Amino acid sequence: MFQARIFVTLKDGVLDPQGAAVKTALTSLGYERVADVRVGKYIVLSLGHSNREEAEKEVREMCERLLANPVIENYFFELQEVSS
Amino acid sequence: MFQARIFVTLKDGVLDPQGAAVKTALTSLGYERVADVRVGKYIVLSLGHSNREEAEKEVREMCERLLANPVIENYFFELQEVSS
Amino acid sequence: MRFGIVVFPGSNCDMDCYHVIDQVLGHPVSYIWHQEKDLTGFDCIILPGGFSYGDYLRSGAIARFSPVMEAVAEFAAKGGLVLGICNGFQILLEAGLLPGAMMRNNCLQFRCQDVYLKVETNETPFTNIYRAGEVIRMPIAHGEGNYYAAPEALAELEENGQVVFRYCTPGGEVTTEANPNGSCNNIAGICNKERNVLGLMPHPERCAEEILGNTDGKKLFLSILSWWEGQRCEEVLGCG
Amino acid sequence: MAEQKPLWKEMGLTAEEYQRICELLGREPNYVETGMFAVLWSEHCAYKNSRPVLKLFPTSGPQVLQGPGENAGVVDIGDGQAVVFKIESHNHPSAIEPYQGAATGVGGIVRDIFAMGARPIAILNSLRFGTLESPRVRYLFGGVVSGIADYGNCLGIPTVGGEVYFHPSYNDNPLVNAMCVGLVEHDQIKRGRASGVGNPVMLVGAPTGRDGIHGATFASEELSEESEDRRPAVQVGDPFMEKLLIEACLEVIQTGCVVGIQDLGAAGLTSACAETAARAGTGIEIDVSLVPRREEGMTPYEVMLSESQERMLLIPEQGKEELVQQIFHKWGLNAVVIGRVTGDGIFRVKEGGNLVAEVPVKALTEEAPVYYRTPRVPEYYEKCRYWPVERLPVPEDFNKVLLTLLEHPTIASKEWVYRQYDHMVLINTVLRPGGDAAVLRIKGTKKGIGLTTDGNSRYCYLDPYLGGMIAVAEAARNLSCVGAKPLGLTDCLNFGNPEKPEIFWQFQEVVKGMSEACKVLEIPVVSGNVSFYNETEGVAVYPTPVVGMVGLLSDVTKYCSPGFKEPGDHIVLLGPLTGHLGASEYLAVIHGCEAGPVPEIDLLQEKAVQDCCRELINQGLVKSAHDCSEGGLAVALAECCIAGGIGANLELEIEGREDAFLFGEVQSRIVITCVPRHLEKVREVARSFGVPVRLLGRVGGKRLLIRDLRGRVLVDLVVKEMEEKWRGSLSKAMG
Ligand SMILES: Nc1ncnc2c1ncn2[C@@H]1O[C@H](COP(=O)(O)OP(=O)(O)O)[C@@H](O)[C@H]1O
Ligand SMILES: [Mg+2]
Repeated sequence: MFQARIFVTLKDGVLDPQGAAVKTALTSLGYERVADVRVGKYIVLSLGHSNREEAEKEVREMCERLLANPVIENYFFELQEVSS
Repeated sequence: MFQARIFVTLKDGVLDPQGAAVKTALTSLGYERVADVRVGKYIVLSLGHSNREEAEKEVREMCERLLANPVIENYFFELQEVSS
Repeated sequence: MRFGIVVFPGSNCDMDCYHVIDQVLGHPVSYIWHQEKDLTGFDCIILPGGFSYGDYLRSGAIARFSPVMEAVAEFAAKGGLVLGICNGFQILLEAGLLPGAMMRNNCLQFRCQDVYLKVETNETPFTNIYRAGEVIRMPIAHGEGNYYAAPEALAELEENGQVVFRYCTPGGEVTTEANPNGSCNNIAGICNKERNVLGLMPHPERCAEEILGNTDGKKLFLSILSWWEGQRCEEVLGCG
Repeated sequence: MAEQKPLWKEMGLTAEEYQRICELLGREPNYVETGMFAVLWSEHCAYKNSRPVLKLFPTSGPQVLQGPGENAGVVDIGDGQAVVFKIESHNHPSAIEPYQGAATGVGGIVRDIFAMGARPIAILNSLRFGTLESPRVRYLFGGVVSGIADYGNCLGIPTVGGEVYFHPSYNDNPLVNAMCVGLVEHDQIKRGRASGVGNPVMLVGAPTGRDGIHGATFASEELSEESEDRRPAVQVGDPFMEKLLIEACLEVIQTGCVVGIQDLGAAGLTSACAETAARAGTGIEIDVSLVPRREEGMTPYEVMLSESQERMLLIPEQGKEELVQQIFHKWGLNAVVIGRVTGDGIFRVKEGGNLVAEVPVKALTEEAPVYYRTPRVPEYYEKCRYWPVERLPVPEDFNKVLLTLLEHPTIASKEWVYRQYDHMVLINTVLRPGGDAAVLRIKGTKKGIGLTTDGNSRYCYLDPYLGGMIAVAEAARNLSCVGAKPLGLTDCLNFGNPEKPEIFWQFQEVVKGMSEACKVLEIPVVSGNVSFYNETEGVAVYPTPVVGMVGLLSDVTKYCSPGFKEPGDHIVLLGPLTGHLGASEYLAVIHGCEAGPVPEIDLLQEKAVQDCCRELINQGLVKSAHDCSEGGLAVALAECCIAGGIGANLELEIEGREDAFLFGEVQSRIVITCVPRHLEKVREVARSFGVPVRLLGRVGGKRLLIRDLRGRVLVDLVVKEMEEKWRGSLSKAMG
């Protein structure tokens, strides 16, 4: 069994209004050393796979087909074996 | 300079409609070994701090005050030194 | 002319489109459940507004995998008219039937209000009875209408005259202030190269009756009918 | 060792109540049973402190098809059609988690409406917050509004109206009341009744999790430090699930096989089963092991008390189980038989083969305790009433006063709020938010309905009896201004702790005042909700009755809006042209004083003014109409100018203080306009209703110019400038 932790972020160059808003909010709370904020998605999948390669292949597929939109987003993921 | 990678997730037991919808979608796409999906937030902060402890303390504060909603969410983060 | 309105789980402007076609235009129309795979007999397919699958993850992301979408792609490839309104536009983008992607409004809030639009081209089946450059008023209601396309893609859209509607001031100026969501080049609606697929964020079905105080949207539907009449005329009589 | 609190006390029951339960059962209740009694006998479910007082409301009328007691009230609008509506509070959850609290509040009230078989066609929201200077209040306000927006928008039900007031008494305890309106054919009206012994009991919609266990008891307590620890009680809403649930339920109802249907709200399965059986006079037996779960290892107790959202209880005819399941599966939803209707009046809960609870239905419902509290007039009452407001100085610069009032969040435009709500979906919205009331057309007919919510809590604090009257009168007046005849009302009564005699007094007086107004104006109460314990650290919110009202326009094309229309139109006041200082927003904002007598209201006069206004609209004599409320005549005139984008020129005959005249909140007044040639006719109609009528001036120009009869300029402001202050205020405050 595996757990996949997937990170989906906006591509560099795509404006991130949410990140900008969070940055403004943090600055106004006095956190002035925050130079940049990017907000993305964190998706955790619990997988019933027993084979790492297979799991990896499928997670990649899921990301490309559904979980990220390649026009605006990048993704990467970490795969971890877990005991059931 | 540091980079903080913050992960905000719904507390266990709190309904995650997004996760449920994504799981249904993945299942109907044929990924039947996906047992569970949780969707959270992934926030990356670029920090101007030079001191790790200080950075850590401030990130924790930002999470509690703004970035996570303690009523329904948990958070954790990783701090990494980066060259400017 | 026969219209079909696709119903995804979470569609909510399906009934509104139905009403306009049935009661205002008086044309045959039926709902198409998202599991349907056969679109024969339809002349125009509408993907209505709403929140398909709750718009969880990204708007339109899950709906594009509905069985009906394959049929819609085929239908479009054969030249059938496809109109995506609001969530329908988002689904068309996710499905790759139109280029680009939709992001959250730059104000980070849902916006429901009237906007002014410049009809950039009347050379489409959806806009042929508007004047090119005409300024019209239409309601929007969305949280993710911030249209994005990479610079090359955007240039291509502009070059091909695929930008159909742009947010503007009541006087017709295309300004940042007139843009309710931060979309690239103030884009409110685009069509494909072949011009038979249109996606737009504003809701023409919400301004097609006198009692609602605005009929600017009715012309979009009338354009479709007039284009259809023209087509049929060509087919049947070989005229045109 | 610290003494362990007994279980029943832990769950919020009193010693006497527990005693009574033992008597009713003839034994001690077990753990699950104690929990069931605790929630059903909570204030939230049992109305134990309010029931005797609520009896004062008139609830009948020829148009009433269903009064209080069901999931929502129903009134006839002709042609075999009816409107279904109800308002409900979600104050406590919203104070803890504003976004989800408000969202689930909308979800809950919408379920009440389609539980009656009606398609929901509109949502309204009545909100009260503290002052926007506080970051916490801004967080609450922002969160509540986006929670309402996201939920309603996703459902595709337009949020067409509401109100927002800001006052320090709500700093820690905001009020979030949501109202839903549905449309139904008479023969499709459903009720929450578990009738027909042997009929299956089905649970449909979302699976059950550990959400909000004991939410009902939570809503029946004051907020304190400890409330924070109860945070896991907060539920998360899933509007997508609810949308599917609406469509599936309405589709099943269409088939005609539904005997009873009930939403699962506070106290979840326990209350849904008990209430449906009680209404039908039957019993019910369910097996918790059949309930679809979201989490593992849930105990029967947790399943029975879970307040997971987006679930309904359905009682179809025997043999129709598969039909129901087919429809629900099509929409991707669960529909599971969990039990059946019995004839023995017992609510029996099993887990597989084991009996886990067995209680007479009536013991849970009808036998719930009723408390007759004794009222006491609070000390502040006399003091505030006789406070010499007339000694306050008259300001020099009325322009400045007017601009300050227009910019005050309570009076300023609420566009920042309602532009986040989809208020047009379903394409019925003829008059959008921002007017006195929303107007919706009824497709396929000539008819329209008007919708509004109202309630001025300062009046209710200073004089609850008058305040209650005015709340009803103002709601009706708002409807009359758009041309709709009031049909019925729903109320949400938000008060502090009713065990305190002063609070109970406020409550009782408000209800008396409302009842009196309902009788005279002939508007029955058809549904409602009470929210007590709106207190923080022992301090109560202002007594806040919210009136939600529905009216009928027989010809929707005749609706009227507040904005001035054309230069040259005459501006006419229906109702008295006098001044009054007490209890006004003006005193509070400009002088920091909340005191003085509340404006008197003569209900017969009120009725005449409203009847007259509607008659004028009906005859097509009126081009605009707007009532005078917070900020008085001057603010009303400014709003008419802003809405119309045009100025006005007026000459007023003023006696006494100018400020009382310009900004005082005298009741029963409507500003209308008409073309000059209709003026005589307008006068004639007004006279025939016995309504004072006075020509104030003319529409035109770019400024609002108000002079007295001697020609002295009192107000002279450019409309654009007023508009900027008024429209920009909330966005500015919210950043
Ligand atoms: N929370 C809200 N949601 C939707 N509409 C609102 C809200 N608050 C105010 N409005 C709109 O603004 C109008 C004016 O508000 P308000 O000044 O409080 O009205 P009134 O004093 O006539 O009751 C309301 O009738 C309503 O249409
Ligand atoms: Mg009003």
